[in-house]
Order: sequence, then structure tokens, then C-alpha cells
Amino acid sequence: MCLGIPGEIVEILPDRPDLATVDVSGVRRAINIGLLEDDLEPGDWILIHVGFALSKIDEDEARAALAFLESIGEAYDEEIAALRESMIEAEKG
Amino acid sequence: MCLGIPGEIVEILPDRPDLATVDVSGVRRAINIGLLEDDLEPGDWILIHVGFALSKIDEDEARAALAFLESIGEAYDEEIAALRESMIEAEKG
Amino acid sequence: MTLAMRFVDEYRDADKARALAARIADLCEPGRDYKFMEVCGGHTHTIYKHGLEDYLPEAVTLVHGPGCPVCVIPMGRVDDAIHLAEQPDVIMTSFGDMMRVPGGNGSFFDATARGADIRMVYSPLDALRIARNNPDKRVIFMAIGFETTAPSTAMTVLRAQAEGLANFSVFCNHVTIIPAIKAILDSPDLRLDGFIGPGHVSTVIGCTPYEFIARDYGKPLVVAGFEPLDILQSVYMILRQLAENRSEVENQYSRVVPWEGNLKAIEAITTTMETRAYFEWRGLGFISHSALRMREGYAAYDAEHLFAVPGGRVADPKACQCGEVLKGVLKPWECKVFGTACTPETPIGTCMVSSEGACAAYYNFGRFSRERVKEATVRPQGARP
Amino acid sequence: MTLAMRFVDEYRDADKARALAARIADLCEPGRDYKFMEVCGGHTHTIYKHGLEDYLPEAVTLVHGPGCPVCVIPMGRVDDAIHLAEQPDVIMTSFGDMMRVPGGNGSFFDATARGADIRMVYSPLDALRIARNNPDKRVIFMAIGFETTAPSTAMTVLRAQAEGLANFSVFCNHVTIIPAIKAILDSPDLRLDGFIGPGHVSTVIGCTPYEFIARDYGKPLVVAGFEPLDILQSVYMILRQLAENRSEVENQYSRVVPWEGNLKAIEAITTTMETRAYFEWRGLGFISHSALRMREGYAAYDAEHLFAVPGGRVADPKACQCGEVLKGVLKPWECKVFGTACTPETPIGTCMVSSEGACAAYYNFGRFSRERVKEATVRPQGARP
Amino acid sequence: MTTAREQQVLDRIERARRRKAHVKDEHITLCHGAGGKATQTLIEAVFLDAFDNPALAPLADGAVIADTHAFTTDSYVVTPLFFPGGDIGDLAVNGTVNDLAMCGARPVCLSAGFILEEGFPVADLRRITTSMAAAARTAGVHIVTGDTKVVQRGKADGCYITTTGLGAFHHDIRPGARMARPGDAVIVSGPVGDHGITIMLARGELDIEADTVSDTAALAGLVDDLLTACGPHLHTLRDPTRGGVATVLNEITATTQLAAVLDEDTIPVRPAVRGACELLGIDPLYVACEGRLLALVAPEATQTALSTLHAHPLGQDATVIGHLTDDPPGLVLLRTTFGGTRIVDLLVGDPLPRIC
Amino acid sequence: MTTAREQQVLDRIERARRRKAHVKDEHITLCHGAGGKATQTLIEAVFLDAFDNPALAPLADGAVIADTHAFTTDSYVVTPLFFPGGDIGDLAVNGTVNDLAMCGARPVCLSAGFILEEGFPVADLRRITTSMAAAARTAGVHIVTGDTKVVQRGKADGCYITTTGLGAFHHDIRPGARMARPGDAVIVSGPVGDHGITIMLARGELDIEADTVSDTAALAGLVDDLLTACGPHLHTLRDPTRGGVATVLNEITATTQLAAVLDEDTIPVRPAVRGACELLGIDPLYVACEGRLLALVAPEATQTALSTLHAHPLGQDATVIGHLTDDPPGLVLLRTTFGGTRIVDLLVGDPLPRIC
Ligand code: SF4
Ligand code: SF4
Ligand SMILES: [Mg+2]
Ligand SMILES: [Mg+2]
Ligand SMILES: [Mg+2]
Ligand SMILES: [Mg+2]
Ligand SMILES: [Mg+2]
Ligand SMILES: [Mg+2]
Ligand SMILES: [Mg+2]
Ligand SMILES: [Mg+2]
Ligand SMILES: [Mg+2]
Ligand SMILES: [Mg+2]
Repeated sequence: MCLGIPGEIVEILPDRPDLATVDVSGVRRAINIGLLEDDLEPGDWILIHVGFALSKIDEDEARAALAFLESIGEAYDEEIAALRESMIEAEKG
Repeated sequence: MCLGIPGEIVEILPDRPDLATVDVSGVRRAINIGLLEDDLEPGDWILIHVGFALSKIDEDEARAALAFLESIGEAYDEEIAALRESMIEAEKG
Repeated sequence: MTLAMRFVDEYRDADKARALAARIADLCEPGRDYKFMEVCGGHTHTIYKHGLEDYLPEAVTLVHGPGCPVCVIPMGRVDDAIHLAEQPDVIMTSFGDMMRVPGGNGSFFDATARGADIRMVYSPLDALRIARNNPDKRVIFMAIGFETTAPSTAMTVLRAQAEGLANFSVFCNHVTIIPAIKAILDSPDLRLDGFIGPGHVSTVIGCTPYEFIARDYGKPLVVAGFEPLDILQSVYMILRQLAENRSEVENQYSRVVPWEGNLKAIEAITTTMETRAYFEWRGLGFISHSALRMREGYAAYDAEHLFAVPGGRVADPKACQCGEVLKGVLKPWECKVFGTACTPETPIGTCMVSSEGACAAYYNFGRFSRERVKEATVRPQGARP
Repeated sequence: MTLAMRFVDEYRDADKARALAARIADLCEPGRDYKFMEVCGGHTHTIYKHGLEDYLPEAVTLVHGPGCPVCVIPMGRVDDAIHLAEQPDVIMTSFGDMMRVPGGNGSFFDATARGADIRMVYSPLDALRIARNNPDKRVIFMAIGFETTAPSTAMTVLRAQAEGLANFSVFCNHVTIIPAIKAILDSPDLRLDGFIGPGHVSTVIGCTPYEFIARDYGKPLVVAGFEPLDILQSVYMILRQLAENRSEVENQYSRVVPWEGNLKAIEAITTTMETRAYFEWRGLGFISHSALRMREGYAAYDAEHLFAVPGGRVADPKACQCGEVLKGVLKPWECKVFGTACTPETPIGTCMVSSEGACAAYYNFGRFSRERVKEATVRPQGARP
Repeated sequence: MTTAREQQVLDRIERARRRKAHVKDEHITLCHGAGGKATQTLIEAVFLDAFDNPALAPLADGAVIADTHAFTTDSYVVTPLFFPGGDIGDLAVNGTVNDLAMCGARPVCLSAGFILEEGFPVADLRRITTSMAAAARTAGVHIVTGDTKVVQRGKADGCYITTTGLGAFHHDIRPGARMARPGDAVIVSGPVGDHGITIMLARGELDIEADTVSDTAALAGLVDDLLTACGPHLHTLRDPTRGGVATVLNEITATTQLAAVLDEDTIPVRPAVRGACELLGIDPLYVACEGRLLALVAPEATQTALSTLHAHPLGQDATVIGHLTDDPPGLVLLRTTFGGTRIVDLLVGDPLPRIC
Repeated sequence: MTTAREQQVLDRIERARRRKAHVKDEHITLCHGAGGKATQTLIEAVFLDAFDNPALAPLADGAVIADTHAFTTDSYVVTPLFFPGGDIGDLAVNGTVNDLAMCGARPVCLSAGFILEEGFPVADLRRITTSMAAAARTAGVHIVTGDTKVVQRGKADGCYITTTGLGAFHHDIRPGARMARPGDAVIVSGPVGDHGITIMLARGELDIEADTVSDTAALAGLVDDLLTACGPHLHTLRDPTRGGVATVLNEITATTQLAAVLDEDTIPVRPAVRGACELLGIDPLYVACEGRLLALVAPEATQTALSTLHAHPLGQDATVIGHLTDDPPGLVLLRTTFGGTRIVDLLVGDPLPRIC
């Protein structure tokens, strides 16, 4: 439900402050930002749905989430390492 | 000016006495006969222009005109014959 | 296969033509040149289509008159019609003849290419049907033609009225032949010996309106049919009048034309239309009382009343000598642009558009040296089975 | 060439997925089966598009919920929309998703084939532009979607009002997610262990509206993003709640979803729209307070006010088991007509139309025995350079 | 009667006519598709100009490839799609088969590209493909490849078909305009104008009824017989489609700089076709046939050609309608039934119903 | 996870899929022209049914005639007529040249049939013919015959072109779907979807801007190089036009009853094309290319094929994107970047911009 795509604000149109040019991987479209607070600026990332920005993407939260995913990966790697070690020990023992 | 074609009345439409089905060499069309006297009947020939009958063709007049043309032809033939005769006579003489 | 068409094929007989031609030659006074005007474009068409000039002696020249209803429409009226066609929700209807006639802003074909809805009809009644079938459109009939065609337009308007059709109107461009003939007769640069009178106009107006020509101008006029023998016979009849020093109105086309015309048709015209004070004829300029418009009582069917018609006058192209051609002063090929800048493909004047136009007829049917054509058409030995 | 897309590609990483999958497997209690519903069709699409189920242990089953705005539109509303599209001078506008959805009288594509003017738009603002550019037409926007899309419609109506555009209206079919979830929770034939909460709806409504699910029904709900790692992480988070005997609302998608939602968006909705007393959901029947309509103050922009909408109810085809699929009672392939009479080419139910529909997703992306697919995708020796 | 001054004018005109074609119109009009002067100008000024190459034969029925194959294409946009005697389907097959036959080639295979309008009834499409298949079977050719495109409603008129034909030569003879010689008999294989008048009336706008039937037919067999019977005496073959007999003969005389002289009273025209033509002010010489051919045959083979044609069901009404001669160059002349003569020129566009 | 009951369902579905195609629609819709399921059903149920003959190859790029020639046709109805990177003219030439090349044939000659809408600017026509001529020159082929029809305003969309190509074989190799073998590498000659996305954006309705450019190009030279380098190891060639890579591979697997397994992360897609696809919810696998080919190559020739492609300007970005295997028969599978697997099926119609 509701295809939403992240895009980066390139410019806020001077004569239409509710419109911003947004870039999605080199593709540009005017997106209505009237549903967001007016603290947006170029470089901000927003979530686009049917030509409207629905939310500003929170980069801190994104980083945190990725960190969690990394940590799971690391934990997994550690586990694998631990597993290997235990197996070697078992062989030894 | 004003392409006019002779056609033969095939039928006068019972519900529309101002319309007649007219045949032109096997081609049929409803022709408005409202501009003619209402003594028309199937077999009559009319002159058609832009879907209207402009006049009823007078077969006697047509016959007379053709007779004149024939007579000119005959006169011509006679003359030719006379000419030949006179030439033969001239040769003889 | 080629079954004879009655009242048509009898009048295309070559044997009779040869006989008549001999008579015509006989009637020509040695050393005298004859110039007859066929008023009607239909006659021009017949003359070229059947190669009729092949039967005429050198002494007889046929001059093409103003009787082509398409050729005499001034460019401004074409532009007006296109303007009407380009109004919202308008369907313009017109005879096929009009489609290629150039105005100042192109032709009907150019207008349809630009997006106008212009439809060809065979009869004004077809335009009425289009109106009936398209109640949300405004259907205009581009009415052109002489007295032959005007009654059909009149009858169509009367029928629209009887049916209460509110979306049908006429852009009236009907013209009348007598003022045009008079204008030509009064033209100083012209010498004519007689007239081949318009056959189909005469089915409506009869033969009496021509009497002034015979009486006041001393020129014979023979109302003629449209088959080639009709025209050849008319030439014969004119020559005969001249030989007998008569100048009368005669009716060669009595099988179709009653002397008194068609009173019902005239009534239909006069009920719905009235004479305009003046009207512009292409090449001939303004001629008084030479055209018809809808009467006030029929304003509801008058496109000139219902729409704002620009009514601009467009000067004929400088090179155009249609006026001289229409008056018979110049032969088509004598026009400076004939066949070079002005061709059926790129017509400058209207005479090059209609197949009745003298220039088009001459270009299409007679553009070549008559001698070489005659020579070519002699069958070579062995070519026929 | 394949430059990474930020906030997208990070969440498609196979290594992280493997790690998460291991965690997920760890969290499953041996011998216990887990059934989680992804409420949102977008999630269904992601699951199949990326082959996410390959990472799930046998014990975890994902059940596809009612969150496809296209799938839940009842046939009667499609017919109403087509009826509107077929009114004179109407241009109907719609998202591409709607084009193939069958009503009782065919789809939008069938209607355009019959002559209706139906245009696809990317944004409701595009419909507004069409209205601006076609002042003589009446432009209707077929509004569909949950709370995610409703603010855009609302903003578009407000903009139309500000511009004074009189030829634009909305055929409002917006639905709201909470009543649908509640209907499913209250359905007797269903056993679910947790919910993957709709990410984009939550950008608007926030996370609090789901609290009753955790509180009253004791089911964990994790609001999830739309990349596959987002969903995998949500499964992990639900399993963790279950393992820890918690039932809470959690927000996996915090980079996009603020806990409190988007107040401006909610205001736009409530300014222009109000809750309907009831609305029919395809397969689910009538659900109270589950949809939005235009407020009376915006009647000028309400197609249901401006036009006579038939409003007929069309019974779902007998064979159709979309209701069971939408409630998660049946897996798509368990429907009797799945893949035989009902295919994307000849859909019987809407779930087979939208690429978010569970049946279409299953048919397009997962129609085949998982084992054989897995086997096939192991690269043969020497095939890669 | 030709004065020196008149002769000057005639020369000037001939010079003008020989000038390079130049499209003056800014927009395409219906005239450009009618096969007459406007079409030829467009072809010469736009297509020839761009595609110039030795094999390009825009005014012939097809191109000859490597002296072994003939190649031809035509798009069919006829309205109505179904008409007495046929439909767009058999027309599209027969038309292209005939263009190959006119090159002297036997059809090897056809392609068919369909442009369908959204909303077009599938039943109509089926009817069309069925009649294409039947026509192909009759002509002994297969449709081996195709393409289908669908355009939005209002961007086509139901169904357009483009067929392309590949033919192979089975004789040494390559009939063509350039082979025509003075003295050649001009033979037409049957009555002219049936197809064009049938279509015009079938549109219904003219409200004229007649029992005319399109003559659409594949002439491959007829041509095979002619090639076998006449051999190299068969100089030129053309099918008088768009623009009719007059247009095709004008193309031939323009290419050869010979003259064609026709006898009006020998040109076969069915009574109903003639009636419609008289009523509408149209000259049947410009009306399309879709199952007739014009053959230019050396005088010594005229009888052979005629009897070969007469022996075939599609050539029973074949007639000699004229002959070629070497002067005046480039013209088509008509000796009228009335006994006069005139030029038969190219039309600018389609013959239009006229009132004057 | 596949239960016995699930397997029953899967079997039932496969049986249903193997049933004779049957057009249920009463009217043609845009879906029938999109190249997907609806198109194939139409072709099978209407065209194949009517035109059935041994040479007919409706789903291949062209037909093979007498084992010496290839023959192919396509109608071009693109909107807009002019777009970044090309126009309908070079598209119509390149498309048909490519279909010949995909048969393994070198183009001999082309025909071009034009359907023009009344009112079409002559200047645009000139621009189109000029670019056709340039494309033909680049491809080393001549346009030898043509046809022009004009339809009334509102009965076309400016200009439609149907090109037909005749090609000749210069190698013994006849690449075709039937030659494909398990283990074959699936190679794509460059990034996918450029043309389709460019056209979609060029229509302007989506108001999206991007520097995408159509990839329209003639692949005849590239194919010649491949044929020479790989010889009989080159099994199959297809140009992924309408319906894109996914459609073409589905056609091949349907014919061969092999499976194609693709690796999503190896499929080249330009960033802007990908951006547009993500924004519009479209899968680039279904988006048309007009200057790319798919080659199926025996494993032992994969490196040769790649280096040959890389040496040609049109193949610099060529990549192996997957391989063929013999089970599951008839399917296209994708190993996703995410590490999962899914089926890549035919679409019913065009991929549409979607919101959900
Ligand atoms: S040649 Fe053209 S311009 Fe001259 S009189 Fe004739 S129509 Fe008029
Ligand atoms: S297979 Fe079709 S009818 Fe059955 S549930 Fe799915 S969409 Fe509905
Ligand atoms: Mg031909
Ligand atoms: Mg051809
Ligand atoms: Mg049609
Ligand atoms: Mg042809
Ligand atoms: Mg194709
Ligand atoms: Mg191809
Ligand atoms: Mg092809
Ligand atoms: Mg276009
Ligand atoms: Mg192709
Ligand atoms: Mg042609």
C-alpha cells in the first residue's frame, strides 16, 4: 500500500514555497512539500508519495537502524567464530 | 456549371411524395421531386442536380432533336453521295 | 458492358458530330472569324472532356465565360467560410468542388488539415441529415451555385424549418447569371458573336431572361445541353442565325429546358432569398444585384446572421488574370502564370481549381499542341487486334 | 552503473539478511508455528519481489492482509467510476493501479476501449493540471488509498479551491486502516501471532492508533519499512516481543515514521473529508466508519454530489475467495480458482489485479514450488565467467 | 491552330513540369495520399530525396532485389473495413500479391503489420484475419511474420494493415515501365473502377445504392499465364489501384517519355460504375481497381495476350484500350467516343464528387 | 514448504497455462499491444489460428525463408515522434534491422510504409525521413520501396511507420530460441530500459525530468562480430524491445521449456532509469530497449562473446546476467540482490505507473 520513495531536495521553488525539486537517482520532479514543516532545505531527504512529501527522513534514526543491522551481522559473525572455536576445541578435546 | 444527369423514376415513396427513387444506369438514389409538378410517375425521366429533380425530360422534344441530328447526318450522307456522283460524272465527262 | 445511358449517349455520337461539323464549316463565311462564349463552365468541361474543338473549323473560337460557380467565389468568401468552419462545434458542409479552392488562408483541405470539421456532401439535404444526426453541433452548408442550385438550397431551408431543426444554417453564396452576362456584354475590350446559353440555369429561369441579349445587344443566344452534340448543335444554330442575320434566343435543350423555366423553383428561391445590392465576383469585381442572400424571415438559417463573419476582402494575387479569362478576353494559356506558377496542384486563380474552370479544363484536357495530339491519335498499323 | 540509491539499497543487503535470518530462526520456539499478518499490500509486494520468504524458517508464515487500496474497492464502486467516466465531457483521472481492476461492467481499460476518456496520473495534482488545461471538460479524480494518499487528495482539493477551479472534482474512495484491522481481529476464523504494521500509513496517522491491538488483543505490532530488511527486522522484532512475552507497538521504520504521525496531513484530511457511516470492502463486506467522503463544505469538489452516481452493489463472483485471502484465512493458492480461472490476465478478484494484491504477487513471483526454484538458482559450474 | 506564341507557352509549361518536385504545402493534406500529383510531389521531394539509392523504385509496384527477388509494401487504410466483395484483409493480401505479380515475380511470402485502435471488436479482427488467410491461400502464399500494435481510441480508424511481399522471379522477364515500346498495345484485364466506386458508395455518405462489388483479387496466376504465353513481348504490367488507369499510364509515360493513346469507347466500365461516375461527376479513368492489371504488350503478341487473359476467370473481359506511340512525349491522350481528343493528366488528389 | 496440496494446485495451474490461448475480451484494449500476455494470447488465438503455416514465427523476431533469407516486419506508433536520442524514423529502421540481425541475417533491404495524419507538418516528415536515411546508412542497408497513405485528421497520431526487412544469411548459424541449451549464459549487451523510460518521460505527462536517452541503434554489426567470433556456440539472439528482458526471456523459456535464472545484481540499469522505475513502481526488466540484445551462448564461448561485445561501441557494457537450466521448465527465475528468489512472469499489459 502506498509506494513511497526517498528523494533528496535539490531546490525549493522561490515563487512556490510549497514545491521543491526533488532528485531520485538522477530523476527530478517538482514535489509538493506542503504537508511538511517549513524547515526543509536542499540536501534534506523526504519520502515521496503521489507527488507529495509525506515525511522528512530522519538521518539519525536511519543511522541507528543500520547500526543495529550491522550489530546483528557482527553478532552473527562472532557467533560463527565462537562456534568454529568450540568445534575446534571439541575436536581437540 | 451545375452537373445535371438524367435518371428514370423507379418509385415514388408512398410516405414521402416529394421523394422518388431514381435509377441512373443501375445506380439508385432518393431524389427530391418537390420542385416538379406532381404528375410524375415511374418510368418518367427527370434531370437530377444535387439530389433534386430540376425538370421532367420531355421525350417528344428529345425525339425531335435527335430526328434533326439524324436528318443532318442523312443530308450529309446525301451530299457525300451527290459529291461522289458528280465526281464520277466529271470523270466521265 | 457499356450499356447506353439514355439521354446521354445519343448525344455523344461521332457520326452525327461529323455531319454537324460539315454543316458548321459550310455556314462559316470565308475570311470571317467567329467568337462564341459558352457562359457555362459545364460547357467548358464538356468541350475539353470530349475534345469538341476537334470538330470546329479554325474560324470558330469558343470563349469560356464566367459560369463556374466555384471560380467566381472571391477569396474573401473562402476565408469567411473557413472562419465559420473553425468556430467551436461547427460542422461545415460543402460540395466536393469547393475543397481545393484557395482563399487567402488556404483551402478547405488546408482547414481540415488544421483541424476543422468540413464534410463533403452530394446534396444540401445531406447537410440537413448531418445536422439531424449531430444535434450538439452547428451544421453550416456552404451554398454555392447559380440559379440551378439555389432552389435546392431553398428547399433544404424550407425543410429544416418544417422539421424545426435549429442547428442548421446556410452560408449563402448563390449568384445569378444575368448580371454577370450583362457585365461581360458591357465590357469594352470584348468582341463576341454569340452565346451558348447555360442549359441547367435555364431549367429554372427559362429562356426569356436572355431576350435582352438578342434584342439590345444583337447577339444570338442558344440555350444548350451538356452533351457534346448539344454544344455542337448550338454552334450550328448560332452560325445559322448569323448567316440569316437573325439574333434570337433559341432553345437547343428543349428536352430539358421549358421556355418558361421552373416556377416552383423560382418560388422556392424568392420565398427564402433576396437579391444582394452587390456581390464580388472573382476577377470581375463587384456586380450589382448579382447574388442572393437569405431573407430576414429566414435569419435563423442564415450563417451570416448567426455568426460573426469577418467579411474581409482579399485582393486577387497580382499575377492572376482570372478576370480576363472569365470575361473571355484572354485564352487561359495567355495568362502569364498559366501552367508554370499556376497549375491544378498550385492554383493561383480559381479557374485552375474547378474542373469546370477554363484554366483547369485547358490545362488538364488541352494543354498540348492540337496538331501533335491529332497526329498521335491516328492508330498505327497493327496496334489494334 | 548501478549506483546505490540511498535509504533503499542499504536495506537490500543479503549479508545482513542472512544474519537477521539466523536470529529469527534462533527466536523461534521449537515446535511452535508463527503466523504474522503484513497488513499492507506494499509489504506483500516487497516480500515476493525480493523473495523474502527464502529467509524465513518454516515455522514463520506471513499472512497477507487487507492493505491494498485497489484490492478492497468493491465492484460497485468501479462501475460507479466508469459510469462517471462515461458522462458527457468528463475526463476521469486515476492512478495506473486502477486501470485493470474489473467491475461488473469491465475495467477502466475496457471503458477507454468503449470510448471513455480516462487518463493515468502520477499525482492528484496532475489531475488538477488536466482540469486547468481543459476548462470545457469536467475532470474527476478517482481517489483511492488509505491515510497515506488521502492527504494528497485533500491538498489537491484545497488547491483547486484556492485557484477557483470549478471543473475539478474527486470521486472519493479513501479508506482507513484501523477499522479494517479491527474487523480482522474480530473475525472468528483467524489466528494471528502479530502484525507487521503499515509503514506509510503510519507516516500520517503515527503509531498510537495501533495501541489497542497490543493492549486489547495482546498482539505485538511493529510498524515496518518497505525494503526487505525492514520487513525481516520487523519479523525479528515481533518474535522478540513474543519471546519476551511482550505485546507492544514498536516502530522499526523510525527513519520515516514519527511516533505522532503527520499532524498537517491529518488536518488536511479532516478539513476536507469526514468519516462515512459504513463502506463496503471487497471480500470483507461493510465495515463501519472505515472510509472517507468529502465534507459538505467541499460539495463543489465532490463527484458524488455533482453527478448522479448509481451506487449499485455488485456481488462478488461466487468463485471469488478474496475475502478469505484478505483476512489471511486462506493462502492465495488455496482459493479454488487461483491460477486457473483467476489469473492476472483474467482476474476474478481484485487481489489478482494489483501487483500488491496477494494473489497477483503470489502468482507472479511465487507461483512455483520453492524447493525447485531454490535448486534452479544454484549456479551451475562454468556458467558464470 | 497552334500559333508560335501558343507553342512558346506549351514549351514553358513543359519546362515547368520537368522541374524538380517541390512540396509547397506546410502540412500533409488528404491530397498527398490520393496517388495523384500531390502524392508524387511528396514522394519525389521528400522520400526520394532522403532514401536515394539504386534499387529505390518509388513509383513502380515494387523494387527488384539482386535481380532475383521483388519486394513491395503497401499500407491499407480503407474505410469502411468491410465492403461488398471484400474487406481490408483480402485487399491487403491481394494488393501486395499483385504488386509482386506486376514486377513479374511469384509471391514467396508476406508479412502483415496491424495497427489496431483500442476498442476494435475482436470479432472483426478475426473476420479480417480469416479473409486474409483465405486470400493468401488462393494466391498460394503464406503470411510468415507479423506485428500488432494497439493505439489509443481516436488514433486510428479501427484497423490499418501494412503488408509487405517478397517475390521470386521464375521467368527471365522483368516487366517494367522502362520496357515499354512505341506500338505496344495497352490492355486492361477487365472493367475499371469497380473497387473505387464500391468503396465510395459503401461509406454510405452519398446515400447511393448500387450493386457494385469490389474487384479485389490476386492476379498472380493471371500474370504467370501471361508471362508464359507472351514471354519477352510482355513489356509492362501495372495494377491500376489508387488513381486508376489514368494515373498508372501517366506514371508510365512520364518514365518512358512515350505517349499513350486510349480509345474511350473501348474502355470497359460497368453500367452501375458509369452511372455512379456520371451522377458524381467523376471520371472512371481515375477510379481505383484492386483486381485488374494493365499490360503493355508488343503488337505481335497482342492476340496471344488477349486470348491468354480471356482463358482465365480474372481476365475474361480483357480488352485493348489503346497503344503507345513516341510522340508527344510523356502524355496520355484519349480519343473520345465523341471522336475528339484530349489529354488525360494526373489529378492533384482524389476525384471528388462535384456539382459543377 | 511445498505441501502435497500446494503441489496439486501448482500442477493444476501449469495445466491451465498450457491450454490453448483464448481471447476472452470482446474488444481490443491497449493491453493487447503491450507485448505481454494479452498480446501473446491475441497472436495465438487470432493470428496463428488464421495464418497457420510452417514458416510462421510470430514470437520470433522474424521468419526464415527457404533457409536463405530472414523476413521481418514491425509497425511503429511511438508517441512522441521525436524523443531524446532518436525519433520514430531511426527507431523504425533500427528496429527492423535488429530483428533481422537477431535471426542471424545481414539486412539486404527495407521497405517503409507511412500512414500520415492529415495536418502532419511536412517539415516533421522530412526530419523523420532524414533520420531514417541516416539510420539506414549507418546500418548499411537501403530503403528500396515504400508506400504513403494519408488518413483524416483524428484517425492517426501524426505518423505511423511500418518497416519490413529482408535479410540474408552469411553464416551457417541460425540462432533461435530452439537452439538454446541448459547451461547457456544469458548476456545482455548493455543497460536495460533506457528507451522505454525515455519515451515514458518524453510524453511529459508525468512531469518527470531526467537525462535519459533512448538506446535506439542498429545491432547488425555487433551481431556480425558475434557470429564470427562464437560461431555455433551462439545459440539465441533476441532484442528486448516491447516488454523488455523479462518478456523476451519468457518467450524463450516457453519455447524451449528450459528455465532462465537471472542475477538481479548483475543486470545493468542506469541510475536515472532505476530512479524513474522506483518512483513509478515499474520493474526495469519489463521496460523496452531498442539498441540492446540478449545473447544465449554456450558456456565455453561466454568469454569470447563478452570480449567481442566489449570491443564494439554498442556492447561496451555487456554483462552476463544469468544462465539457462533445465528445470523448472518454462520459467524465468530471479535471484534477487537481497538474496531471495522469485519468478519473473509475463505481464498482462504495459507496466503502468502505480502508487501501490
Ligand atoms: S492561369 Fe491561374 S491565375 Fe491565370 S487566369 Fe488561369 S486560374 Fe487565373
Ligand atoms: S485467486 Fe482470484 S478470486 Fe481467488 S482470492 Fe485470489 S483474486 Fe480472489
Ligand atoms: Mg501497384
Ligand atoms: Mg507497393
Ligand atoms: Mg475505417
Ligand atoms: Mg499496391
Ligand atoms: Mg513486432
Ligand atoms: Mg525483436
Ligand atoms: Mg518484427
Ligand atoms: Mg504521436
Ligand atoms: Mg521488432
Ligand atoms: Mg503503394
